[in-house]
This record gives sequence, structure tokens and C-alpha cells, in this order.
Amino acid sequence: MIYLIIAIVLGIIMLVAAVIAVYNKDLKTAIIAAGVTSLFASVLYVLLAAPDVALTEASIGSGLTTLIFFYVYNKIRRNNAQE
Amino acid sequence: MEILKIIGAVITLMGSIALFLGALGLVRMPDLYNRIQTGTKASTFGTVLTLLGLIFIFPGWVGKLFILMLFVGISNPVSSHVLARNAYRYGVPLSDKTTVDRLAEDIENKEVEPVNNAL
Amino acid sequence: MNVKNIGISFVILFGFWLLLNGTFTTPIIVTGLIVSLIIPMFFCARCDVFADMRLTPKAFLYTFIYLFVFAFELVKANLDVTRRVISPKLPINPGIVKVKTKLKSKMARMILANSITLTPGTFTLAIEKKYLYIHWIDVQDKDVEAATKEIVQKFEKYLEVIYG
Amino acid sequence: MLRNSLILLVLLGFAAAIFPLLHSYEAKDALTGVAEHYANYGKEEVGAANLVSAVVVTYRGFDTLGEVTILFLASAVIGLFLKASETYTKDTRSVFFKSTEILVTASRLLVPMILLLGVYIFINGHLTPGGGFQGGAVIASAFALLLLSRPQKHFSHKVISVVESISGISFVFIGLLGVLLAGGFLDNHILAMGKFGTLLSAGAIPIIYILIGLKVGSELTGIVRNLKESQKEG
Amino acid sequence: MQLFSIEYISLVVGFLILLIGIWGILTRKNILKMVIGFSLFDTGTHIIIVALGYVKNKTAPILNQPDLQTDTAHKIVDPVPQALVLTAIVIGLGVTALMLVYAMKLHNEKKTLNIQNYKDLKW
Amino acid sequence: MVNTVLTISVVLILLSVLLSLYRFIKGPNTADRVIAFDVMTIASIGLIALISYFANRLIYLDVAVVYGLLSFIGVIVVAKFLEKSL
Repeated sequence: MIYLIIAIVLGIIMLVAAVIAVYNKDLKTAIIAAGVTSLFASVLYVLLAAPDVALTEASIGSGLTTLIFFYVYNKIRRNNAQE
Repeated sequence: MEILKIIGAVITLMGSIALFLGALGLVRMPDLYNRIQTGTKASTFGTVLTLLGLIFIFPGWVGKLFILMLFVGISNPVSSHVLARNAYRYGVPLSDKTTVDRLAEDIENKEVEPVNNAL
Repeated sequence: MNVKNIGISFVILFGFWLLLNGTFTTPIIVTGLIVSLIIPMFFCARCDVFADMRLTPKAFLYTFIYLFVFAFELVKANLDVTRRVISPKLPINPGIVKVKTKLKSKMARMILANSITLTPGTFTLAIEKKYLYIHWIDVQDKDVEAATKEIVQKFEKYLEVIYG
Repeated sequence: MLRNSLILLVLLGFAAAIFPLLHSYEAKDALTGVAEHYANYGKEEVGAANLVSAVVVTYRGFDTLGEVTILFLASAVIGLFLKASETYTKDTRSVFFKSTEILVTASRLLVPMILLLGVYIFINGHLTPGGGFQGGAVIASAFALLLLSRPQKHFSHKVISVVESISGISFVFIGLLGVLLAGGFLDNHILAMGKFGTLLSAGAIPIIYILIGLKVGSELTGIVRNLKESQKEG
Repeated sequence: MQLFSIEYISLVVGFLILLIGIWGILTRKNILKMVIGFSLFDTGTHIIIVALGYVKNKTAPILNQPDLQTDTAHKIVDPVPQALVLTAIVIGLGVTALMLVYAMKLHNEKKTLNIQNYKDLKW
Repeated sequence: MVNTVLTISVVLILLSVLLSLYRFIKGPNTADRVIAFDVMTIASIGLIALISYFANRLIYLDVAVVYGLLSFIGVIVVAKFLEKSL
């Protein structure tokens, strides 16, 4: 029963974050929202008895992907500022 | 043994209440710095308390739970400090209720490195 | 090569390894010894985080006292924040004050800043040489000396003994 | 308008393709087919407590080899792209600010711990969740933290590529040893099986995972480092 | 009815995230936004595959406790989808990084991220 | 008894995640959103620990350890990006 509540709440949060990631005008917010989606996907994997996948998603999906996104965005921003 | 478990459950409950209050503070406070005050730190305290309660319930899990508490306890104040400092330099405004701002005075007097606009 | 630093790092990392594994068989201990010796040798050879830690019995005693003082402050301050968050009028009086610290060691300064940050009500906004700029949710004293006495000194007197 | 309706059509096509999956979904009560075989005989055949590791490393070893190759290619192409753009105008003005003192100290304290955590994750890949890929990602995060806290620091490209090449070659070499000494490519019976559930068990899986961990860690570190270096110019 | 079980909810959520991701790829004009849509698409697919391997009231396929070592097939969830997703996530990172660096190169050449300004391949 | 109390804790943690989601949606600027993100990750650590209590598996805690570590790096990346010193 408690699993069901957790799954429903996590699903709502992930859907909201995904919509923000697609629709928000601000690119920084969109990147962070994509990070939130994978963060809660990782909790959902723990719930679905897949700790291996959860570990991978937590370390790669939310950690390194966000880092790479921000590096690239920073580079693009700096190129724009030089114009 | 049963009594230990009940103590642990109560500590966990207190931790989750602290987490909830932290999130409530996050919603209610007027500006970023006050949100950091209540939000991240009350929730750090709440998580540490939750993990402490689990130690009472499962004494065999003490190793990993202790490491988790240590990690949360070291890394979270650092991250909120870095975020607050960089947000200040980025120019996030303070709320109207602020009474005194010594940092702005010192930046004005050139005692502290000013906000850098090198870009 | 800072032998003291590598030694303390080795002890901490080995303890960390044992806590992570949770069992004490021979292969685990041997692997842990090797790994926790290699990592400080390569990544901590020139850093000095533990270099000015004191290893006297008094320092150990003060570490425990410090932990207790810190836990007490943590609980007390959290109750205070709870009161502020719940009350409908939001009684806050925020401001940024400047305090002074005597500590020189980097590690001690980090622990001091983290302790100030973790006790709700105050957090470290910036740290510049011997001054810390602190965001205080309920400003009581705008003066440097008085604020130092209020915020810093309860932690500083223990840290001064543990680190130089 | 036409464009939007076309997009909607594509989405509806996708929905129609996946809807039968949702509609006809039935909950299982037990494993069937190949999964049942893995569950029942994995313990004797491979000897790894973590069945996911057994599937990744031994039963489906070729998939892992292909994946490592793809990651290597991605990392190499990124290196190529960013290297080619280094001929752009170099800027001597430092755009990096010093990090706050607390972050530097904390990173000095935390980086060895994170590295140890990464090593723990890939050495215990056959017993607890985790393995080479996750451990490598954690190690790359540790180096990323180092680069974040000290932006001026320069990382040697040579060490990264040497570690990567050595671990990659050893990985293929162990796979070939499996062909010579045991049943096939990447067979883990080239070493003694050991007692089930201890650190020294499951034959060659710990060694393979150490190699994969070092390789993935150095590749991801290489990607992060290349991106970081590309920030320095212009 | 099995509608309210965690695997069914996860299936629906993964499916919706996948659709949102495709919608983002197809409608957004900014290249980085399209890459974000791709990464959402990835996440959704992974959730669907893992949810298909779940078996009700069973535990993770890691046999470190003695009670799991007998009659294993009736006590654990399916390990194969998990192994597939494990490799897929790492490849996803490599592909995303490649796409991002390519977007960076494109921006270096054309000084814009808007997809509508790239007219080279339009006919 | 213990189960009931811990169920209430889970519900409270979920509520706090929802509250920080509200701040995430509303937050006037990026730094507020990062704070909401931080609170979400910290709450998720507690959530994973409680899930591992309900599933009675120690190994799930490994996920929480990695989680705690990586949220730290994410926050620092965004902070340094805001300060334009990445």
C-alpha cells in the first residue's frame, strides 16, 4: 500500500518536471528539471527492486549529464558574449 | 529490543517532521537567503535524524547509515554556502525586511573583492 | 610528501572502507589496506588538510566535547526555527553581519563555517581572511565584537585546542 | 499548422504502437524462460551473488564489449572535436575566479572518500549493487569535483589515455584467455570460483569489473576534462 | 483489477514521459532543448523496460541473504531487463555528450542555436 | 506499531517533496530552483532509506550513499554556472 502511494507521488513529480523541462523558456531551469526527472526515476527504480539501475541512473543520469549540459551551455553563452 | 525499535521509530518521525517544516519554510520565506536558512538546513537535520532512527531499528546497518550521515553532514552545508555566495555575487536581491548588510558595505569600501563582471 | 597528512588520511579512509563493507574477513582487510594507502599517496601528497591537526589526548577529549556542544546547539536552534516557520506572522529580522575568527588552519575554518551553517538561524555567506560574513535570520547585534561573541566563540574555543 | 498536425500524427503513431503493450499487460507471478534459468542456475554456473552482474559480465559479455567500444568511440570523437577547435583565438585573460576557501578544503577532504567509494562499488560488483560502470561514473564525478573546485588546475591528458588503453587491452586479453582456458570469450572460470558470497569469488568477475571500472572512469574523466579545457580558450 | 499496482503506474508514467520527450524533440526550436527532449525520451524508455521486468512482491536479484539462495526463481524479479537498461544508460550518456559537443560546434560555425536558421540541407 | 509510525514518516517526506516541487515551479529565479532541487534530493535520501527498511534489504542503502554524493556536485555545478566561473 505504501509503495503505491510513493509510486503515484513520484509519477506526478516526474511528469511535472518533464513538462517543465520541455516548456520552460529558461534553459537553465529546463536542464535542472531534466535532472529532477532522472533523480526521481532513480527512486522509482529502487521501488521496482532494481538497485543496480538506480545506482547507474543516480550517478550518470542526474550527476554527469547535468554537468556536461552546463559545461556546453556555458561555452555557448561565452561565445555569444564575445560577439 | 522492542523498546529500542519504538525509540527509533519516534526519532524517525521527528526527523520527517523536521523535513516537512524545512520544506514549509522553503515555501513561506520571502527571499533566497532565508529559504536557505530554513529549507536546506532543517532538511539536513531531518535526514540525519531519520537515519539515526533507522540505526536504532536495525543496529546491523550502522556502518552504511553512519557514512550516509557523515556525507550529508559534510557536503550539504558546503553546497548551501557555495550556492548562497555565488548567488550573492550573481546579484540575487535580499528581501525588504533586511536590516543590515555588512558585506555590501565592505564591497563598497573595497575591503572585499567586488562582484566580478569580467565577462 | 607530508607523512602526517598521509597517515591520518590512511587511517580515515581505512575506517571508511571497513564501515562500508561491514564484515572483517582477510581479503577485505588486505584490499582495504592497499586501496587506502594508494589513494592518499597519489591524490593527497601535497595537500595539507590534516597537517596541523594535533594528536594529543586533550585534543581527542575536546573533539568529543565539541560534538556534544554541536549536537546541543543543533537541537536548540532547530526548535527555534520551527517556532519561526509555524507562527503565522513570520517573525524574521534578517541581516548580514560580520564576525571575526582567530583560527588559521584551513580544516578548522571549514569546520567552523560548517558548524555555523548547520545551526539554523545563521549561515556563512562569505569567508575572507579573518572575517566571516554571516546571514543571520534574527539580528541581535550589528557590532562585530558582539556578534563574534554570540555566534563564533562557542565553537571556536574547542576548535582552537584541536587544531592549531 | 500543417507541421503541428504532422507532429501530432507522429505522436499518435507512437501511442498506437505502445498502447497494446499497456492494454495487454498482465502481471507475472514467477519468472519464465531464460530468466528462470539464470535465477536457478546462475549461482552454480557463475557464482556471483548479484545476478545482474552475472548477466552483464558473463552471460551477455559481448554486449558489454560492444558498449565499452561505443563509449570509447564517443569519448574519442569528443576529444577530436574539441581538439580541432583549440586553434581558435586563445585568450590570456583569466575568466576563472578563485573558488571559496571552504569548497577547496571540502573537496580535498571529500575527493579521496569519493574515490574510495568508487573503488568499493566496482570491487564489490559481484556482491552488492554496482559494478564497473557505476564505479567508473563515481570516479569521474570525483575528478569533476576536483576540476570544479580548482578551475586553474591542469589535468594531464597522457595519464588518462594510458590508463584507458592499458585497461582496455587487458579486458580483451582476459576475454581471450577465457577462450583458451575455459568455455568461451569472457568466461569467468579461468580463476577459482571461491566460496559463494565472499569477496574472492565468482572467478574472474572482480578482475573484469576492476578493468571496466578503470576504463569507464578514465573515459568519462577524459570527456569532462576535454570539455573543461575547451572552456579555457575564448 | 491490476490497474493500481506499482508496475502498471510505472509503465504509464514511463510512457507519458516518452511522449513528452518526443513532443519536445519535434516541436522545440532550440537545439539544446531538443537534446533535453532526447534525454527525457531515454529516461521514459528505461522506466518502461524496468517496469516490464518487475514481478509483484519479489525482491532484487542479489542473493546475499541465505533465504534467497534456494528456490530462487520464485523470489526475485527478472534480472535481464535490468542488465539491458544498465548498459543503455551508459550508452545514453555517451550519445548525449556527443550530441551536445556537436551542438557546440554548430553554434561555433553559425552563431545560433535556433534550428530554423540552419537552411543548408533544406530543399 | 513501528510500521505505522514509519508509514506516517514516508507520507510526511512525500509532502515535503511536493512542497519543494511547488517552490521549484514558482521560484522567481534559478537559485531558488536549485534550493528546491537540493531539498528534494535530501528528502529522497531519507525516502530511499525508509524504502530499504520496508523492503528489508541493506543493499538499497548503497543507492542512497551515491545519491547524497551526487546531489552535492549538481548543486555546485549550477552555483558556479550562475557566478559565470565554470
